[in-house]
Amino acid sequence: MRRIESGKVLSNHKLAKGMYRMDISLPEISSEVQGPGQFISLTVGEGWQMPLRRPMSIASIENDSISIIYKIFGKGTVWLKERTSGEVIEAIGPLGNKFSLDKINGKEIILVGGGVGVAPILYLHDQLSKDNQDHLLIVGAVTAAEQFLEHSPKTGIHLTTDDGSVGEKGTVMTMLEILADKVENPYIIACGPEPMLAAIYKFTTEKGIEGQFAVESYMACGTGLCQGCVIETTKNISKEHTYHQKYSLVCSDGPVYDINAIRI
Amino acid sequence: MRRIESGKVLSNHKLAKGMYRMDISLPEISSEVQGPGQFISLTVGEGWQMPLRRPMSIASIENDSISIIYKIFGKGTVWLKERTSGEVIEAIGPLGNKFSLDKINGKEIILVGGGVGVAPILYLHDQLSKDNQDHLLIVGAVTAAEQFLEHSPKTGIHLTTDDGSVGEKGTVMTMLEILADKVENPYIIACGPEPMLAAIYKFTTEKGIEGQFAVESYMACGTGLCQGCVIETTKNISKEHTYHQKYSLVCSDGPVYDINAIRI
Amino acid sequence: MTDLNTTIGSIELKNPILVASGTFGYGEECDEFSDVNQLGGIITKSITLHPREGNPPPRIVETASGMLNSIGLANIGVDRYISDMLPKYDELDTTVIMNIAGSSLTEYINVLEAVEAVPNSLAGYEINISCPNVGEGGMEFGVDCDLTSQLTSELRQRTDKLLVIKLSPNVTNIAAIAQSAEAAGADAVSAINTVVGMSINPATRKSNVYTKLCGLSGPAVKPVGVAAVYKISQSVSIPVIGIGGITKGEDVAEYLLAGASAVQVGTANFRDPAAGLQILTEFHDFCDKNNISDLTELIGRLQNDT
Amino acid sequence: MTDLNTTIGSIELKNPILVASGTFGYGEECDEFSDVNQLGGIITKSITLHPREGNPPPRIVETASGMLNSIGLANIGVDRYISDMLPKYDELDTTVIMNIAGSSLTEYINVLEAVEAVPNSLAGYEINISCPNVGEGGMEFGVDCDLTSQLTSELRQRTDKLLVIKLSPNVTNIAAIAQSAEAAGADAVSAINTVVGMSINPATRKSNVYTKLCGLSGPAVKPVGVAAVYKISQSVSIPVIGIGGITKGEDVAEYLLAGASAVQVGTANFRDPAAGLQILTEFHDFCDKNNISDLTELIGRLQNDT
Ligand SMILES: Cc1cc2nc3c(=O)[nH]c(=O)nc-3n(C[C@H](O)[C@H](O)[C@H](O)COP(=O)(O)OP(=O)(O)OC[C@H]3O[C@@H](n4cnc5c(N)ncnc54)[C@H](O)[C@@H]3O)c2cc1C
Ligand SMILES: Cc1cc2nc3c(=O)[nH]c(=O)nc-3n(C[C@H](O)[C@H](O)[C@H](O)COP(=O)(O)OP(=O)(O)OC[C@H]3O[C@@H](n4cnc5c(N)ncnc54)[C@H](O)[C@@H]3O)c2cc1C
Ligand SMILES: Cc1cc2nc3c(=O)[nH]c(=O)nc-3n(C[C@H](O)[C@H](O)[C@H](O)COP(=O)(O)O)c2cc1C
Ligand SMILES: Cc1cc2nc3c(=O)[nH]c(=O)nc-3n(C[C@H](O)[C@H](O)[C@H](O)COP(=O)(O)O)c2cc1C
Ligand code: FES
Ligand code: FES
Repeated sequence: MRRIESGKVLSNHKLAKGMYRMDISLPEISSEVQGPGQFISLTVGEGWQMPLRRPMSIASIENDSISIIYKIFGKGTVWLKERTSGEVIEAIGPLGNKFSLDKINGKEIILVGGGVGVAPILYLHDQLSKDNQDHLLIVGAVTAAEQFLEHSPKTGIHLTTDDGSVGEKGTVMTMLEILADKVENPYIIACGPEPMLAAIYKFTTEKGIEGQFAVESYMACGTGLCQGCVIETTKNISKEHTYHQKYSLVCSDGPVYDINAIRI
Repeated sequence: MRRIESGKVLSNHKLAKGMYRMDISLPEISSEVQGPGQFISLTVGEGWQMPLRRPMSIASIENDSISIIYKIFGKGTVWLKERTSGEVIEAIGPLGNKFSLDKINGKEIILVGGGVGVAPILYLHDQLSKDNQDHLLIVGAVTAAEQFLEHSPKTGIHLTTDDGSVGEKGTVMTMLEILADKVENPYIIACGPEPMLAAIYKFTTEKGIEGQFAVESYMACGTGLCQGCVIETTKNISKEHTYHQKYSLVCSDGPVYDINAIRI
Repeated sequence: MTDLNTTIGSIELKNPILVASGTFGYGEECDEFSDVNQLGGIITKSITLHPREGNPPPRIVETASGMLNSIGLANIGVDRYISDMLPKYDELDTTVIMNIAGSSLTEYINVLEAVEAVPNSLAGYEINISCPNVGEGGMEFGVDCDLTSQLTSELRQRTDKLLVIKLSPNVTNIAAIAQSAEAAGADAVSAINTVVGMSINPATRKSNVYTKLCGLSGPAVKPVGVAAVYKISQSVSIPVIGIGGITKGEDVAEYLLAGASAVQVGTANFRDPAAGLQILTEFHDFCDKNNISDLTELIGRLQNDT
Repeated sequence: MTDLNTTIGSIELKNPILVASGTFGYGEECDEFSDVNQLGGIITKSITLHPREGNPPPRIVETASGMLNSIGLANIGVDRYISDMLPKYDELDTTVIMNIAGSSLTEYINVLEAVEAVPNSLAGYEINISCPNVGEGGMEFGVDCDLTSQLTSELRQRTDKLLVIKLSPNVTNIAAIAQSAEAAGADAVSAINTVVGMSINPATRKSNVYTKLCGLSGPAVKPVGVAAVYKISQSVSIPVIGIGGITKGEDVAEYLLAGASAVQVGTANFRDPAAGLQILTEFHDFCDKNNISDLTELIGRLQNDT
């Protein structure tokens, strides 16, 4: 069940260039979380200067708190950055669906995260690791300053940077093409900026590889009320909240979709 | 000359119930201040949620800093209350005119401050005290919790409270009528809420007593641009900035007026 | 304790706070957050004759204290509304008003007739003649007195239920349109729908919303809504329902003083799906604090001596 | 370095940022804060035939991201404008445009003729047909195509200087009014003036502004201004000057992309009398960062593939 909850900021610190992590105490919401892919949405700013909440993927859950990893983008994320421990933030969640692992059928999972798309991917990575489920993780960024994980190909963690300053030089695509070739039966789960998803989309479609995307979309409500957050679908995926043939509500039926169910 | 200046909050603390004092380091503006009655105007809030600055009388000047005394009234003053030392606030000033002491001609000055109207009155009180100029001070409030001075009739400081919890029981009018009767040639300088000024207005008009008011009015600019802050005048006071017969700009020609020059 | 009852035509609302069309779905999407039965009423999402996919994304963007939207009347169409939604409304203990949109006179009539033909517990209809998002002409009714009059009287002939005409602020004279609706038999008018607006991303040089022109709502437009209600209520004697930028209890009082008999909460539901109830509580407190015994002491009671 | 020159009719502005009428006085009130000569231009406060006291207070109130005003065209009248102000403008090194308001066709004509009769350095006139605050009829011109056309052509016959018609957003079809102005010989149109709004203090039950109905401005109305400029620029070929809620350099780019050839900064001057220059600096940075060599690369260059 979704809830609205005011939670104390437990910590809020810089992870990498322009990237921050905030832990918020949200016992009610966290007790309802079903898994990686789901998100919460935060009220930002004073009064109604910024009327819309900011959706943020759940990056991890620990005890009663939820962590998000966010990138400074505009006014709202600047405001988030300025919060200090002890301040109270208003959240709604858990929203949306989760990655569905039962579709994987023994294939080898490659997780791909780019930019702030790492948040739900890291949550999934942690979960898979806990379940001792083998998987590979690719995390891309422009330069070393934006990476906060350790490049560790031995344990399956592959960083890429456009300038080669850490990990492999290139984009996540460079690495993905290599790894997808290496493994028998790859299954790709990705989240990141649109150009990255578009490239993966093209790649998987051409190779006939299956997978799932967690996508982003501009949201007014996050709760199915506004019909604002639609993404175009390739087939009538007729999910619970979608009465459309052509569009799906990312906030309620997404943000996780089979790669071939949506148009990027 | 008026200036725009960003200044550090040096301190911000509660003086009494609902009343706060903030000291802001404003070397440029403070070097231009001409005297009590003048005010500064502060940007409040993030972004443009609250587009208009908040005018605040100068309550004192020390070294390079300006103090204001403010009452929690609405969103803007709540925001001010939440500022902590070290934060930067944007001010414009000094604005408006000052009390003109050369009109007093040896009469006995009675200062009257009600509510936040104490700010410019305290500044004037301090100045007169430094100049060893005799004067009486009446400060009114509803109850003791709202007073932050010490009742000290011997040194000419008379507090009043509606409930008698400190100083004289009654309004400033109770005290003013007594004191104005006692002194030979009273001259009244007052600042406070409209009902208080209206009562003083009636009293002084009936008794033929002269004096000055510092008034408040809703301001968009504080700098003479908007024509928003007018007060009705009784005669064409034709000040520098006033091209009207009927109205005067409180921000530029005021906020200090001879009692009989305006309609309250 | 203030009696919060208010009357719109023949309908008694238990309190003056409704949720606005298009901002609360079909009334069931968010029932874990609040008990809709405590609301004065629900106006359901605009329904057209056929299901509509709505406009391509992006459909929304935030602006200073407001938002722009161009949903394009995405809805399930009247058949599914009748089969899937109407039965659910029988269970509710609050006033449900169906909002109807159309791109022609016939479409409005067909939708209304389809619903009139089945037994249901709707209190009535709000007619959206003011949606600025539909190219085909939804807009035209709302800006023209004659069309408004014609549409209103055609619908009036076909229903005895509450008939509310929802007005557009994007006109020279909103009071004249309200008068046309009144003369043609409307029980009430509601105002405002969204204000035409637009937003461009200077970096990408693209419109932030697919249709370019779209509708502004939220606190930014509250003064526009209050002015519209004031002007309308000075010109008609049917009740006015105030809409636009309501986020707190005092906003309800502001609209009532301007002349509204009830209000609708829109954009605020997006931040908090329980906003209506929160606002109701605040409004109740306001009334108690101001010793208001019933709402006639507020409605239209703006003081004239400013 | 971007060339910021822009042309309105026969007038070259050194940059597209002007200050809006009624928000920068007569241009001299705040000269200690900024050098007005760096601005693209100044539009002076609306001038009427006779001096006007303006409306009783309260005249202004803050709203969410905006403000309402009803100054009531307080001004010194054309005679003192000619004697006291015009000589000062000779000294300035920026474009000065006089804004004229009136309550009748004759009044506009008389004001313009009085100024035309004396040598002066004005670049031209902006005609305020859109002030919502004056009861006597200032509003009527702005909402009617025929009156706009008549007023424009009467004034056109009497001046060779720049003639800009300033449009009201409070109309059903702002593009049609712009077309009337264009057909009657206007060199340019500017939009928007303030949006009709109202605000009530629920505690006192009084209007927060004396005249009740008043004009909304500031960031809250930026989407309304951008939409107006877009609609107008799609319908006329004379230049459009964009106004409404501009507070930063990117806002200027947004208006230009929507079709404006220049912009005016209004409410922002009240928070910071040097806002125009600040916005100019930011806009210059934006242009440099986006490798814009001159403004034709921005004006009307909204991308159509959203
Ligand atoms: C399901 C979902 C999960 C997300 N998870 C994360 C995350 O884990 N970490 C993170 O940093 N970001 C995440 N985002 C994107 C994040 O919501 C935006 O970056 C953020 O809202 C930008 O706000 P702003 O005020 O800083 O930017 P502004 O540009 O000032 O925001 C203005 C408006 O645009 C919206 N907006 C801007 N960018 C986006 C975007 N990419 N997607 C959706 N709306 C946007 C904002 O919500 C806001 O309404 C997620 C988005 C969605 C939809
Ligand atoms: C020359 C002058 C000097 C002042 N000096 C002081 C002072 O020393 N201490 C103090 O506490 N207050 C002073 N005030 C009043 C103070 O400016 C307001 O109390 C304050 O602006 C309220 O802001 P808010 O956001 O808390 O209230 P809100 O009601 O949220 O403010 C909304 C708007 O109303 C305006 N406003 C509200 N009350 C007043 C008022 N009484 N006068 C003018 N504008 C008002 C605000 O400026 C703002 O634009 C002075 C006002 C003026 C004109
Ligand atoms: C996302 C969104 C969708 C809307 N859809 C409809 C609709 O389908 N029918 C309608 O009559 N009004 C619709 N409206 C207008 C609202 O009902 C309301 O009139 C307007 O938003 C002003 O109120 P607010 O400021 O409280 O949001 C919609 C508004 C928004 C923001
Ligand atoms: C206090 C105030 C006074 C104004 N006076 C005039 C005026 O005299 N003549 C005029 O044409 N417009 C006047 N306007 C309208 C502005 O010029 C401008 O069109 C409007 O405020 C929108 O721009 P903004 O949002 O940047 O303020 C006034 C606006 C304000 C806020
Ligand atoms: S964000 Fe409102 S329906 Fe999805
Ligand atoms: S506050 Fe603008 S002129 Fe005085």
